[in-house]
Amino acid sequence: MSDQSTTSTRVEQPADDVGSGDPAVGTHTVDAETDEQLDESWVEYEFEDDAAISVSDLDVYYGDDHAIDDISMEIPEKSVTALIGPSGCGKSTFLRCLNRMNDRIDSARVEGTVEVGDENIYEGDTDLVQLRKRVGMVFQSPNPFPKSVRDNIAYGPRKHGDLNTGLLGRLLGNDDQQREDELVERCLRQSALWEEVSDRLDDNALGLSGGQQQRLCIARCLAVDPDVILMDEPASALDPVATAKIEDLIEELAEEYTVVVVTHNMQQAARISDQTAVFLTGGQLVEYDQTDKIFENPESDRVEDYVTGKFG
Amino acid sequence: MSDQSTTSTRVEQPADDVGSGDPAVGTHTVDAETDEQLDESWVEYEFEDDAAISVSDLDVYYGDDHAIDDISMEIPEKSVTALIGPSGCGKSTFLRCLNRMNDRIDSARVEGTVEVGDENIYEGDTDLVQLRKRVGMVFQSPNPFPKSVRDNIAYGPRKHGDLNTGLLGRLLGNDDQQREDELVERCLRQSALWEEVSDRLDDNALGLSGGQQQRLCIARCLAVDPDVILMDEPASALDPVATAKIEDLIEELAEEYTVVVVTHNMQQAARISDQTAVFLTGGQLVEYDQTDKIFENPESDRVEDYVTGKFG
Amino acid sequence: LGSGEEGSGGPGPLTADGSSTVYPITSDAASYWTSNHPADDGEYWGSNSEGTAPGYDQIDNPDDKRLANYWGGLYGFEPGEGSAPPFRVSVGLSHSGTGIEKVANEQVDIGDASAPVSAELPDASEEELDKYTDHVVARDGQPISVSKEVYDAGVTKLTGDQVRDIYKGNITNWSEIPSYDGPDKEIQAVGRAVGSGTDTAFRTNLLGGPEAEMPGVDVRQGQNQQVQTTLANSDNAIAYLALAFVDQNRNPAVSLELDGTTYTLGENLGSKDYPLSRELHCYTYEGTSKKEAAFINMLLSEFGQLHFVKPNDYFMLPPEEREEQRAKLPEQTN
Amino acid sequence: MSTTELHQQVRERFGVEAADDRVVALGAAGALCLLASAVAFLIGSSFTALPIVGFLLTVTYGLYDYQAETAKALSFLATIGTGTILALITVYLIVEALPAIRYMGADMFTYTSEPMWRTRGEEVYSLVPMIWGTLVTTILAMLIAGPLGVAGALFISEIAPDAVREIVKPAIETLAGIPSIVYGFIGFTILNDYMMENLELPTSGSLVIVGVVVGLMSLPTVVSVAEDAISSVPESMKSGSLALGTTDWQTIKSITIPAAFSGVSAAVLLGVGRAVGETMAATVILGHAQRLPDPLYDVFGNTETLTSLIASQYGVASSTHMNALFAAGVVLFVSVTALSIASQYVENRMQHQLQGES
Amino acid sequence: MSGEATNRTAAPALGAFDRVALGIVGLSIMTFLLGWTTLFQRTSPDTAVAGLSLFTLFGAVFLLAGAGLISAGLASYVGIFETTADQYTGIGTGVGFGVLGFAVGGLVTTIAFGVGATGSVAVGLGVALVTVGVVAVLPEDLGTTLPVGLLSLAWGALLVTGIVDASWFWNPPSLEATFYAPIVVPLATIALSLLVAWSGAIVSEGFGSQGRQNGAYLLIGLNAFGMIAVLLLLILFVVRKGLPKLLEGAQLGPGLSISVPFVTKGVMLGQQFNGIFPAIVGTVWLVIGAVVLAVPMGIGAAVFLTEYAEQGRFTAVIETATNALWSTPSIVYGLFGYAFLVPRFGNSNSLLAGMFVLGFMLLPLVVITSRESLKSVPDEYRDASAALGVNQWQTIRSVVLPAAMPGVITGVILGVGRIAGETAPILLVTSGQPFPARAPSILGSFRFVATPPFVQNEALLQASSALPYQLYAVITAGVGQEEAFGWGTALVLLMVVLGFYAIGIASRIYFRRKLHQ
Ligand SMILES: Nc1ncnc2c1ncn2[C@@H]1O[C@H](COP(=O)(O)OP(=O)(O)OP(=O)(O)O)[C@@H](O)[C@H]1O
Ligand SMILES: Nc1ncnc2c1ncn2[C@@H]1O[C@H](COP(=O)(O)OP(=O)(O)OP(=O)(O)O)[C@@H](O)[C@H]1O
Ligand SMILES: [Mg+2]
Ligand SMILES: [Mg+2]
Ligand SMILES: O=P([O-])([O-])[O-]
Repeated sequence: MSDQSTTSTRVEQPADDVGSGDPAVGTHTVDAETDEQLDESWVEYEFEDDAAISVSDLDVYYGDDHAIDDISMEIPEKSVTALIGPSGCGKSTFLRCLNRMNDRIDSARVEGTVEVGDENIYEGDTDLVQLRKRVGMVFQSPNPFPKSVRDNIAYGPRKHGDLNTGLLGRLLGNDDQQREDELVERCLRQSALWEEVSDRLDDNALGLSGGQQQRLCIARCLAVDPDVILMDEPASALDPVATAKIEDLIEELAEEYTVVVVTHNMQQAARISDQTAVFLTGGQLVEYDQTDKIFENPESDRVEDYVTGKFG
Repeated sequence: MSDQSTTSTRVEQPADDVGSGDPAVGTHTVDAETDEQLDESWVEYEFEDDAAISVSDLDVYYGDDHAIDDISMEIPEKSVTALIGPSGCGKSTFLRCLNRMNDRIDSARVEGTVEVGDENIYEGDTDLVQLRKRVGMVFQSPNPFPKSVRDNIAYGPRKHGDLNTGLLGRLLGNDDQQREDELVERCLRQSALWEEVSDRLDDNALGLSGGQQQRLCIARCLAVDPDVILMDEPASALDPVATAKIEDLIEELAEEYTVVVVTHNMQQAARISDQTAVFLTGGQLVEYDQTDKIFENPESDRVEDYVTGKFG
Repeated sequence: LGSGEEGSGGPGPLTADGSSTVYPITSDAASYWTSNHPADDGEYWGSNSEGTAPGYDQIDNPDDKRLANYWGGLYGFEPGEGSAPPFRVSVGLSHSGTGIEKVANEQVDIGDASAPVSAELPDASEEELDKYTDHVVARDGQPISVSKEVYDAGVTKLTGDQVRDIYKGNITNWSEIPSYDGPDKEIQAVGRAVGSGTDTAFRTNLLGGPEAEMPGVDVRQGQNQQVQTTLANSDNAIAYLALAFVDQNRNPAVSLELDGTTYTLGENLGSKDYPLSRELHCYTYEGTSKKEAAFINMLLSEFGQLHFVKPNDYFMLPPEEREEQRAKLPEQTN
Repeated sequence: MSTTELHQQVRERFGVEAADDRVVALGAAGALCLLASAVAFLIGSSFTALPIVGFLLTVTYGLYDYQAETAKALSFLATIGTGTILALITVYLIVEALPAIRYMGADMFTYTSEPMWRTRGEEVYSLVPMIWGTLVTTILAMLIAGPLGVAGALFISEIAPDAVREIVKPAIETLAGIPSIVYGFIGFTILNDYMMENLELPTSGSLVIVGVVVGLMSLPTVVSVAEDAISSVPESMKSGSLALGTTDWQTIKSITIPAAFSGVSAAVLLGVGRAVGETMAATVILGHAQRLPDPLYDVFGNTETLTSLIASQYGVASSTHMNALFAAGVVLFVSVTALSIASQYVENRMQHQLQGES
Repeated sequence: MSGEATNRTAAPALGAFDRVALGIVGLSIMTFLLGWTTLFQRTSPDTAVAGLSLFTLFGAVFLLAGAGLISAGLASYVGIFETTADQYTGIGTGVGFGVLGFAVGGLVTTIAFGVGATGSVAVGLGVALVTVGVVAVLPEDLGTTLPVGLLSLAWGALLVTGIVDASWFWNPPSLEATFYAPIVVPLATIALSLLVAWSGAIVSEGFGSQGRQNGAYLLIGLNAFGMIAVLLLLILFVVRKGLPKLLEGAQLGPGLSISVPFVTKGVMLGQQFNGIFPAIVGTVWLVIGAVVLAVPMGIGAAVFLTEYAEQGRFTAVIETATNALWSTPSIVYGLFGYAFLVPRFGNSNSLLAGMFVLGFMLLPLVVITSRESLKSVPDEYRDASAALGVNQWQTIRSVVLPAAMPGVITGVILGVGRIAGETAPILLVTSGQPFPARAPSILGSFRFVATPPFVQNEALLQASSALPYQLYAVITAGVGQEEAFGWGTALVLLMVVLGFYAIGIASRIYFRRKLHQ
């Protein structure tokens, strides 16, 4: 990335973070070194101290298709980061890099580093299971399993061996039924669904409404106790009422979790996010800043055109 | 429709139109009679004299589902009318009523009248073939036939017996080949596609890009010489560049045709339409007015919230 | 599952397969065997106040054993539990060629055949043929049978030459037969599957050898039973088949004039000099086991002949021949 | 290959993440056992069961301790097994058929002087009459099942209202379930009689009866496969045509059928496959005369089909005769496999066409 | 064709036009049905309908219909009625009539003038060419009515004048068959009725695209109706023939005990009612064996191919192989089993060999349907599970397989329905006694021994009957005397197989509904 000329993406890093104890963050000094050249308006925006995720020099190819073009950015902890941009610009691809869901696409090739906590997840021996437990994901259309509400939520913990509620558990006497009940209730409460489904925990989840299903998917994700939650257009398949509920929920979740949300809907990004990254075609990150800044006074004209609806 | 209380839909009818020679328009006096009760801001908006389509008391049910709730509106000739509203509010259903494509859905039941020109298309013996020739339709995702570009455009006229270009025509000597060539060229020019495809008229249309395909579908629709063109989110599956082309095209088409466009994208509606109808959930028409009015100074708070992105 | 289920234990079943001509005999015998009637039955086996099964009085059954227990016991088989026989007998239906093939492949214990193995396997060596043990259990006089319509139209008698010509394809229409006075009608010459004993015997006895050509055959059926059905369902058919399958009302047998003698069913058709008469065989392979012997011994007894051969319209073996055949069986245990 | 390399390979093949020698050992043991039992079975040894028990033990232990790896290995084995069965059948059929083909040479498929099939004395095994019989019955069957089947498919997918479709579709599928022997029974007892009586056929059993019966039997196959193809034409294409003011029938003729053409052809090909392979109806209806009808097109005559030849003669056949039956089996197998591959190819082409890759 | 000119509702007299056309359609459907009843000998040429003998009635109807069609076509042509007829009839219809012309021309020359095959083909071709040429360029209203009308008049005249009457026959020199009027007349009537109905349907909608649609839909609808009729007739026929035997000796005992000897007894001496219990048990065991063999293996292969293997040449080969296996004729499996399996399974026909052969036949179907349903499990489920950090096997086991199960189960049930009715393989590898007395007792025959293979089951290694074989046995062992027994067996077999199909189809509908609710 030959900086200034081609891209206006900058990430302000507090000076005390540069070269600090955290080696992972320290290596990404490309952005830090350019700090001096930033104009006033940039300096005003300070990311929080701990970057939950830092991405550097990320490129993704689908076969010969260059879907993500040399992106570096840091995603701060316990806040909502929105990714916006027109269709096909690589938002979903970028998001899927953060928990290596791209591994599931045969043609996808990823270069660069993504650090979650202080571990580069693209290093050889990363344990995918552990990674995905830490970085949960919610998809565009609600995709609960065709099982009961309870089974949906307990699914992850059971598979990870954290809950023994099967026949075996019961036979061995170390039945975790009570722990499971607690977990289910906690997750459903966190995802603001408890009131609506507490009396039908054993019904098939496919019988819920779309909005409820999506919140169930969030609850299911919370059940494995992640640090980061990735959401790819979580409300685009929902009606306005359900959308409003999901938006409220996202804001609440940010108190405890790092949330990264892709959205098509600029108003939504404006409403819910703390910082916003604007992708434009070609997989480039055009601007990344505090949400207010992006929507009120963006650096780049293209971003301005885009957020005011002149384009896209 | 118990008017005032339940709906804010009003259609201003110029006084000289009430009870005028056109019996079809004359029968829809419900709206006309309520004119007196309108406040100032309404009176300022005058639809053109000739309503190409007038809908009154339209209800649509899917089984027991009430998808369109007692809608009446008049769509003026040679202009672009946009239908906007959140997902599932019945925009597509409404649109499909205008050329009776709903007939293809077994569970759909339509009540009320829709007049195209001066004929109620829901009267017993309406000839669907004639109706659909007059009211063309362009769909959300481009759906060219798996035939050559030329065959796609000539398809309608050939089926209607207006072109004899088959083997028989050639044998009998009254070959319409030249007329067909002219038609194909005219339609492709009208749909701003001629430059791009003139040298591959005999290639399979599925080989075109998405945007080209969509313009081809518009050309195909023009070839049967319709009065009205219905478009259901014609650009939602396209990239921004193609979208821009389609938008330009729509504005041009409105010089000759009556265009009704459903769109999800409010900016798009603002850019291209002359009047806008806002549907909100439950199949109700909440407001219908000149586009500027709707976007700058809507009557209803809900509409205001919706168009400013506070909601939906 | 219900009561009809077989019990377990005991020796495996005795299996037979082959000739559809012999099938009625062995199949009836198997049914009797499997039913294993008690000695106070009187109808099927044994004797009671109402009667005595034919041939039973020739049998020395001091312990009043059930049928199969008795015949099995002669060769040392223990009675089955309850009414179960000492071992089951299962008889398949195909034709002689299959029986001879299967018995040699040791797929069955007994190969039923209505033609001698030497005719069935004309290419086989002496050595190979020696492995078969031939048990003749009855005699058949193979009749020529026609459709009822043809019979009624006057064809009650044919000469050997006429039959030969029909099967050689020289005569193809009934009107070419002088005695026929019906409407012009093509002849449907029905044959049996190549390799069936009936076919082999017919070729050998009438056409000159087991490999004689029969270009006149229009339809070949697998089993005698099917030939009978075809005859009954047609109005223009002729066929050679086994005695058991003649039904004068559906497929009557015609008299056959051979070398100046006329052979008629019910008169002299079964006589030893009737050229189409033949022996019905139960072949065993590489010796005869006790299991096989127990069953065949029953067939060769007076009781067996009266119950299984006679009712099926075959000719019983005279006592001295039966003794000859019995001599081929292994020693009885008691 | 060094052990580490082997480990590496096994790990890649079965995704064994934790390098664990025991997994590899277990896999090797299981594979060995299976191989042993396969060999034992092929040579007809009575010890086949021993290695199978060993294999089962290995699998049980594997499922207990290394479930993911074992499951993957088992599913791989199942795949190999499926392939092996096909290979076994193919190879065995061909090997068994070779002696007869060698004995007859090309005459097996060209020899037409009487007798064409003689199993004794100077043996002759010409498959010409059987191939002809199969061909004639198949053509007759397809004359019935092709047009009627496609029309039925159109009715179900395009014309019938929902309520009618709900009845007609399962009913026609059910028609596929009627066993061929039932058709054969009806054909043998009723149709044979009827034809002999009313058409004065000189022989019982004729190709035309088999053709009609087999046509009826392959009808449901054609209907359901063609219906799948027709209803996979995207609704948007049909709507596109209708919105231009064409009638439903015009849309069917000009859009739906051309778009589904490959799929419909595939359906007919599959139907042909069913007709070629139909056994019992032909076996019980026909009169098993291994000769050509005269004149060739006399569909009221009697001859043999490849299937009924096998079914009626397997019992008496040995040596070359048996090999000749296998040759008939090979002809059947090859033609039906070719039909299946052709129909698959045609169907794939339809998928591509609909995606604009023509 | 302008909008106004084509607006048929403007022409008031069209009611009459419609009515005539609908009358013609109605009459021709009547002759169509009567044609079938005559062919099935439910009605005969002498049956009197409305005072006319049947053939005369046919003739009268065709004269009437022919005249009606021709006048309707002419009326439209000269403009007495406004219709939407196209300018030309078109090549398609022309070719259709050409084929008809070929058949009619060829047959008429052969029958009437005794011309040989070459001659009639030549004449037929001539007639065909002329027909195509003329019909294609005729205006549509004439092109769709005149040929049918003329043919109809001709056939009507032949029947009414008695040139073709009940005693007419044609004995073609080269075919073995003789064609008698009681067969030929109904057949020709059926075919011509269809044509007339088609033409009448076109007329009734005033020609044009609507008319053609009407004509085509009528024929397609009749075809569908015909298929259902065939199915119902077949089933009813078997039921009517088989029910008396099935219920022979059946009793409704005290309480709820029902005894149906036909399905609970074998064929035994001294037993009042014989039955097919052993065959039923045989079929049950065969099906169980095949399922046990094929289902785990098939699902396993499908899981590997869909979930683990990279889609490439290997999967393509296996896919081709399974498709080929699926269409391989059953007799080929039978032959393979007879020559390969039987010698290895105790060297006699056996249940076990039957299980293997049927299992082999079922296997490809299980693979195909399992693959289909595994593929149709949305990737979202896999993604969702993967995103929770669950490994692939657990995802397959806990999410993918359960979601695919409905499809697999349905497929297996339908497959079982098919193999349960297979005859050829059973005939070759399992059959023994045609009319057994007792059923094999598999469960009771397990024995443990000290030498390999440690477990023995004699019953498995013995021949058995099965329902389809039982029916075959009736045919081979003499339909004459035992036909009723055969119909009873056919009925039970049909009940078993159609039962499987009904369950399979019902479960598919059930699962689909459940998914959509
Ligand atoms: N599985 C894939 N294989 C090949 N190319 C892909 C794949 N997924 C996405 N792409 C391509 O990568 C580019 C970026 O796609 P991506 O889905 O990330 O965009 P997006 O911003 O999420 O778009 P949208 O808003 O439509 O979801 C696009 O050009 C797309 O065509
Ligand atoms: N074929 C159908 N059968 C039953 N219900 C339907 C059908 N099509 C639409 N509906 C229902 O009717 C309502 C209106 O649907 P419609 O498609 O008209 O909405 P829309 O405004 O076009 O939404 P979108 O913006 O998502 O296209 C919805 O509740 C929908 O679920
Ligand atoms: Mg995306
Ligand atoms: Mg819509
Ligand atoms: O007695 P056969 O069945 O072989 O003729």
